[in-house]
Amino acid sequence: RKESSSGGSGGGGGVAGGGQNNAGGKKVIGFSQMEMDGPWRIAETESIKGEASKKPDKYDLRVTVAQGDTAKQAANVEDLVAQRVDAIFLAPRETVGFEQALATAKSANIPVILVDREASGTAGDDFVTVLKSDFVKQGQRAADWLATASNGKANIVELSGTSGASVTADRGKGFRDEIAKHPEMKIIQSQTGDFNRAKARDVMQNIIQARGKEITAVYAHNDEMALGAIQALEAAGMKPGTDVLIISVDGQKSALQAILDGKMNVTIESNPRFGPLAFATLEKFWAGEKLPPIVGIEDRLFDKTNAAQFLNEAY
Amino acid sequence: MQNATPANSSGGSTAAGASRRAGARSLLADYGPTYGALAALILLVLANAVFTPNFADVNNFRNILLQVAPTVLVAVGMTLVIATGGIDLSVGSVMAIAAALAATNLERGLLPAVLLGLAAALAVGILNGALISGFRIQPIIVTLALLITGRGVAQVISRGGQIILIDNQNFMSLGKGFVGPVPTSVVVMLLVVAVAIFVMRATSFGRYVVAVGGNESAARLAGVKVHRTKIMVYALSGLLAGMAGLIEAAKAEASDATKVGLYIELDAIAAVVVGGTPLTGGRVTVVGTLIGALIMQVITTSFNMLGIGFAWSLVLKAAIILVAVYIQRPKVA
Amino acid sequence: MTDEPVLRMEGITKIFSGVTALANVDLSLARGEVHALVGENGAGKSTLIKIMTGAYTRDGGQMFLEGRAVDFRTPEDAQAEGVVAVYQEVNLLTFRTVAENIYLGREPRRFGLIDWKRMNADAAALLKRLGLDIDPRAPLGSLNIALRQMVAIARGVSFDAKVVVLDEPTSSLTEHEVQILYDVIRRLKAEGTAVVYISHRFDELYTVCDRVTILRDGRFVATRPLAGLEKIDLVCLMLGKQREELRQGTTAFKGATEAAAGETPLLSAENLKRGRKLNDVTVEVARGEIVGMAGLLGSGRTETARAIFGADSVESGEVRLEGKTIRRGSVNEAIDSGIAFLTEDRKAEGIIPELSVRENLTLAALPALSTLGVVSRARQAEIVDKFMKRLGIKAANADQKIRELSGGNQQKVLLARWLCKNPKFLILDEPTRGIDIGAKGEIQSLVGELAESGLGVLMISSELEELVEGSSRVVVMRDGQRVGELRGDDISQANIIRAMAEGTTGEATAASTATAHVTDTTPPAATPPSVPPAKGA
Amino acid sequence: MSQAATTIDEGGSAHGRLMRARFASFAQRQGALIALVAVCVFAAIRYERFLTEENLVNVLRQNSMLGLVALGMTFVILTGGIDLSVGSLMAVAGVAAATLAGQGALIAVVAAVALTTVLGLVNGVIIAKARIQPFIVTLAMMIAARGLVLAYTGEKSVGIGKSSETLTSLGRDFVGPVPVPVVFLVVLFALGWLVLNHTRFGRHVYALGDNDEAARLMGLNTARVTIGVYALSGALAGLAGVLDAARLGAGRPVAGQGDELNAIAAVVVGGTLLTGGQGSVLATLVGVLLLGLIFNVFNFEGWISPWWQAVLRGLFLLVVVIVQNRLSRRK
Ligand SMILES: Nc1ncnc2c1ncn2[C@@H]1O[C@H](COP(=O)(O)OP(=O)(O)OP(=O)(O)O)[C@@H](O)[C@H]1O
Ligand SMILES: Nc1ncnc2c1ncn2[C@@H]1O[C@H](COP(=O)(O)OP(=O)(O)OP(=O)(O)O)[C@@H](O)[C@H]1O
Ligand SMILES: [Mg+2]
Ligand SMILES: [Mg+2]
Repeated sequence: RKESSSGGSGGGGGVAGGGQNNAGGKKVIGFSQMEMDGPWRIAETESIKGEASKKPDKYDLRVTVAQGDTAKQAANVEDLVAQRVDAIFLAPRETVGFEQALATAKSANIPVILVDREASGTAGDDFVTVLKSDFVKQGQRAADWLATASNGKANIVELSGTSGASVTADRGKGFRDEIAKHPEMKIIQSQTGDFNRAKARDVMQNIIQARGKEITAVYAHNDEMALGAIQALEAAGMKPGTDVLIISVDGQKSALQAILDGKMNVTIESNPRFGPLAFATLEKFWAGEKLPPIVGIEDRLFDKTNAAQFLNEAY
Repeated sequence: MQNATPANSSGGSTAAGASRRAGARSLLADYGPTYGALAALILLVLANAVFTPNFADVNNFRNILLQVAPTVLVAVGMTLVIATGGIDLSVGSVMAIAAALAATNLERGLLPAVLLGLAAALAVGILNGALISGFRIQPIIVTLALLITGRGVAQVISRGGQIILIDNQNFMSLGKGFVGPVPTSVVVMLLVVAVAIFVMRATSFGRYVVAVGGNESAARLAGVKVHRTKIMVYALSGLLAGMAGLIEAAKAEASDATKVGLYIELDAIAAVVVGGTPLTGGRVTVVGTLIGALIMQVITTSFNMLGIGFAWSLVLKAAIILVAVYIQRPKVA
Repeated sequence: MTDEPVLRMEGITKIFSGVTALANVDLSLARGEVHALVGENGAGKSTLIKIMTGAYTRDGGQMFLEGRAVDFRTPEDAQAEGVVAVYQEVNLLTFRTVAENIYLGREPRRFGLIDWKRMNADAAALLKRLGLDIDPRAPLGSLNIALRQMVAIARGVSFDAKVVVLDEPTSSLTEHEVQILYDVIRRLKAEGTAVVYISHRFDELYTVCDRVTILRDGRFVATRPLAGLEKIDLVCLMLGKQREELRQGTTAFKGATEAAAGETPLLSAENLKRGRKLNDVTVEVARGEIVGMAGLLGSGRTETARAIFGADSVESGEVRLEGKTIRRGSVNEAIDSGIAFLTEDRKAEGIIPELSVRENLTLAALPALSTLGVVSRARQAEIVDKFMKRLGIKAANADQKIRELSGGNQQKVLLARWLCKNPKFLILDEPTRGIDIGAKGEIQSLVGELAESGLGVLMISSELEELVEGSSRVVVMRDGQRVGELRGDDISQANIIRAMAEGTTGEATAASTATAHVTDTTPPAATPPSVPPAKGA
Repeated sequence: MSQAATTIDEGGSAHGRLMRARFASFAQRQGALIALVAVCVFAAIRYERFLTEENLVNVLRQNSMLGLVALGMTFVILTGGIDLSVGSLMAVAGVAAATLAGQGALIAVVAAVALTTVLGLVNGVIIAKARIQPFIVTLAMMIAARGLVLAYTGEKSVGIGKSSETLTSLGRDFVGPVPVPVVFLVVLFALGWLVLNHTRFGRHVYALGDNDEAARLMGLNTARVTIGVYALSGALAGLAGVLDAARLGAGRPVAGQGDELNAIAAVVVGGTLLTGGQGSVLATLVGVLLLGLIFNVFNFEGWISPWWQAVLRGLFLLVVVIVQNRLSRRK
């Protein structure tokens, strides 16, 4: 893998966005991924890798993974800057924590495009733009769906994501803000399931023990936990999907399957396939196009009506 | 042939008499449960029975056992390791390796998949033991290295960190099946605990474990095969972690290489020390470990049932660990 | 000297988890006296001085320093008041230098930082004054046990203390170093320091001590001036016996039998070699024979024993038991073929402290006591009972932790660990070190009995009486080499000392098998060549 | 005369052993140093931009927090103890500093460090007075402190905000060409070296790890030393947490997770024995940089999947420790 050493590094100080590191016309692109646990993150990384490998003569992608640690990820960005890559895709672990890393990139004239989450700073200045998956909105949509399906009356168990993660906070907030509009919708119990099926199953089991038939809906911050909750409900002799409505976020294949099996009601897509959008945005930037501060990615909603249709393309 | 010098006769008879009297007591004192931990468990259960609605319920007790099973399996192995004065941080990663291997090989049939998972777990355990005993490197470092490496290996096996779904009914029965009214994994857990108690109480291997933990060079000079004993405990720890990994996967109907067994080493160590096996080695109580694990599980369960945040259960667990160990610490002059 | 004692302890009581180690013990130390503290193993001597120096807290009684009631909570307190101890086990810091060990806690400082130069110079001066040629900057761990003990003593005397306690200081010292110690004690005495001297060696007590306090089973028996107290009476006081009850002779051996000539030896170890520590050592022991092994400290006796037992790997040489060769460096094979080894370091290599007497006693015999790995409790209990009785092991019961036993009783348990396996050949390395006279006699007569019933014994000992009275032959070691052998009437303390010192055993061995080694041996002055010239001692 | 001869012999062999011991401890330090140099040479040849000032400063700054934690850990490990709570204490300090940022940088820093010093002190007091094993006490502290900081923050990061630039500058600014955290790192390691080798406290740290019972019987106030090292470890973890928060502009309740193991690994890789009594702070610095450089190399490569990175990292740790061990056992 000789090509990975950055050839012709001193390629002259280009203007912002200009390639300083074009080894034989190739652009070196750094991707800073926050972590790689779970299908969603893997799908996201694969999407970006896949897009880069479509044009092997044009892009040379370097992926760094931060093991879910903001400090580590900030360091990774700095490492990419030190290598003088031509552009950075940053999937930040959380909003705060990247001011300095972004400043470093800026001073080295390396454009940064934020992927899937925001980081504090100004688009067009601290970074190019955000390709956003709106986690708060995902929570809202889940709540909306539930409000309609339950006629604004539900006793909800919330299985939240890993403590301290910003998605956990966002998906919780969006959901709560929305159900606050419906006085008869209550979160009767909320507990972390660590985005983990097995853990969620155990937690759900205990909550069922405590609340039993009171529970009319489960909102899980991701599909894996929803699947764990379904197992717990079935083990307790309850009928997920009918007795208890199951709503979650992600749209992974096994969740669509569960919807088809009637055990789950709906999952809000959190589209991980940022690859095409990211590169297209970068090209636009290099072409000098004006970019909006936020480029949204489309999140679909999967339920009984469309699950079969998208099953095969789901990750 | 005067065999008795003056001082001889006096001491002998008292010793012999007393030795018989204390025979039964020793069963409990040396290898049995520690009453402090047992009392704490009973207290916790009673308090919950009163204050936590629906806690005192057969179903709930079954759930508690079901949930604690993987931790207990790992903790039993950890108990043996700790009794030799070692520690095994790699157990969580070993669980992930076993789960991943079994899950990715289920199409070859149940038995090959399960055996493959367990064999890999055993192999990692043996590797731990061989490195620790052969190269004489501190257990905490060897097993830390395998904790890091092992997790990576499990993810590689899982086709790059994918969640591997399981749809083999027979395999899943390990996590969901019942033997009579008792869940299969609980039966496995109880069997393992029973065998471990028997091994530690009644076999020479059990004594070698504590002898090695108590004074390694003395044990060696008394003919104890120290290397073999150490390799055995790490191998057992690996094997039991492997079993726990399979049960976790069967329960979740999926193997998630990044999540299976994450941080379980800390739960297991906590269970062991709360149960009364000191980290210095040389003493052991398997029943204590079971009790320790149950204490931790009851806290988790009741906090889940009461809807108290996970953060607070951490604080309570920390307090329990400290208090339990404080009560059971050896008396010093 | 008759005025207020420097230190007075009254009615001291100490209870260890229900067991009374000391009950109502008095001790009074006059200025400038050397006060012996004697008693059987487990009588409470070490416990008493640990209370005196704040290492243990007392459960009852009072203590007065120069008439003032004191209560030391830690050794630090005691040191600050001038009460200093050199404890029984060599207890220093092996990775730290000699100077650091001596001045730990009192390091000289300049501008708040340690003044290393001065510390090393002070230490060098102190060591020189004590006649010790030790580099103060050497890590303690690079010294042998004897020198470490001397460093501990040097530390003890460097305090200018009012009371200095020496708990079995000589148990691992050479004769030369013992003489240095005597000089030190005399100097302390002259300076008005009170010295407490604990030892199981009566000769030493009579050489340096003025008065003696006797303890028995944790109780105060008497304090007497040593002058005029006959040894035999002292023993009687220790054991709580009448004079007539005691047998004569210093050891309990009955005179050993010599092996029949021409018989193939039970054990033969030939040409063992291990670096500089063992050089071509050959030992043979016949059935029923007790072969003594003499030598100065560090002469390679323990090394020989460990090599025979397979505890250390050797470069070359062969060990055969009953003609069958034993694989080198395999403890297990040695044990399986019937060799047993009682180590000299009880604490580090003998006991498993947290395990009970029962488990310690049967540890080596477990394979025989178990079927398919399962231990038979009944057979275990039977053996434990039998040997606790036979050896007179004093313990609350078989389930008491061995660490709670006194040194002598621990030693008996360890001996029983091997005896219950019915070994063919037994190596005893300092079997009676640090053991009281009662237990010593018991162990000695037991060894004699065992030999009579056919066991071959190799007995390493620094106590010449023990070797002289117990052995049928004595092999003498020096500098990792076998330098001679004495047999029959030639075995005498004088001859052994001569052999250890000069490497020749005279005409006694002229015809024996060992002659070859003896005559090959280079004269002592030439060994080892790399050593710098001696500093006068 | 024969006795005199033995004494000489001891003296002579003692001297020989002294030399060998010195060589062994040198080789021990060298083990990690050699590996460090090897990794640097490898990287310098392979990656053109490796030896740039920017990259080297990056590596130093990225590892300065872990370095401070490992410095405290070195003191603890030298006494034969272990401190598992440092990661959680980093989070406590970071969150405390971020929360107090409005009160002024000085107050925020001092209060945060004081808080973790007290928590370290609590560790030390329990270990020394209740005589519970350090592993267990600090494990409990690790769990409890994490729980408290998660509960306090509601599991969300606390932003420091633009108004407290003095605080964030601690993590971001430079003194000349050197980032502030690196200045802290260098100064504190130098101080650590001085304390360990030239003060009573430092020597007593070694004494305690060498043989605690002996140290006690020799009249050392072992409790004071024990409490001292855990308080120090708490303080340094706290400072690391503050710098981390300053650099990232937020106090994170999940900061430092797993850093206790990283710090222990760094100390051990440096060549300090976990049994205590032997080792040095400079060795620890080498260990920190060595383990930190691996990540830098992975980032330069940019194609190794995280799982393979984990495999390689673990193996590397193992190999260094094995080599280290072989070298040090040649004595
Ligand atoms: N830490 C302890 N815990 C329990 N019992 C103890 C402890 N230390 C000493 N003992 C008991 O106290 C008694 C006195 O022991 P001590 O060590 O003082 O005897 P000693 O006279 O010094 O014997 P020796 O000559 O063998 O050194 C013994 O019965 C011993 O078993
Ligand atoms: N624990 C030890 N650490 C370092 N060196 C040792 C140790 N034990 C023995 N030695 C050294 O090994 C050599 C041979 O010692 P060995 O123990 O065989 O002598 P010995 O005749 O049995 O003396 P002792 O009376 O001490 O048992 C000596 O140079 C001695 O200093
Ligand atoms: Mg004693
Ligand atoms: Mg010896």
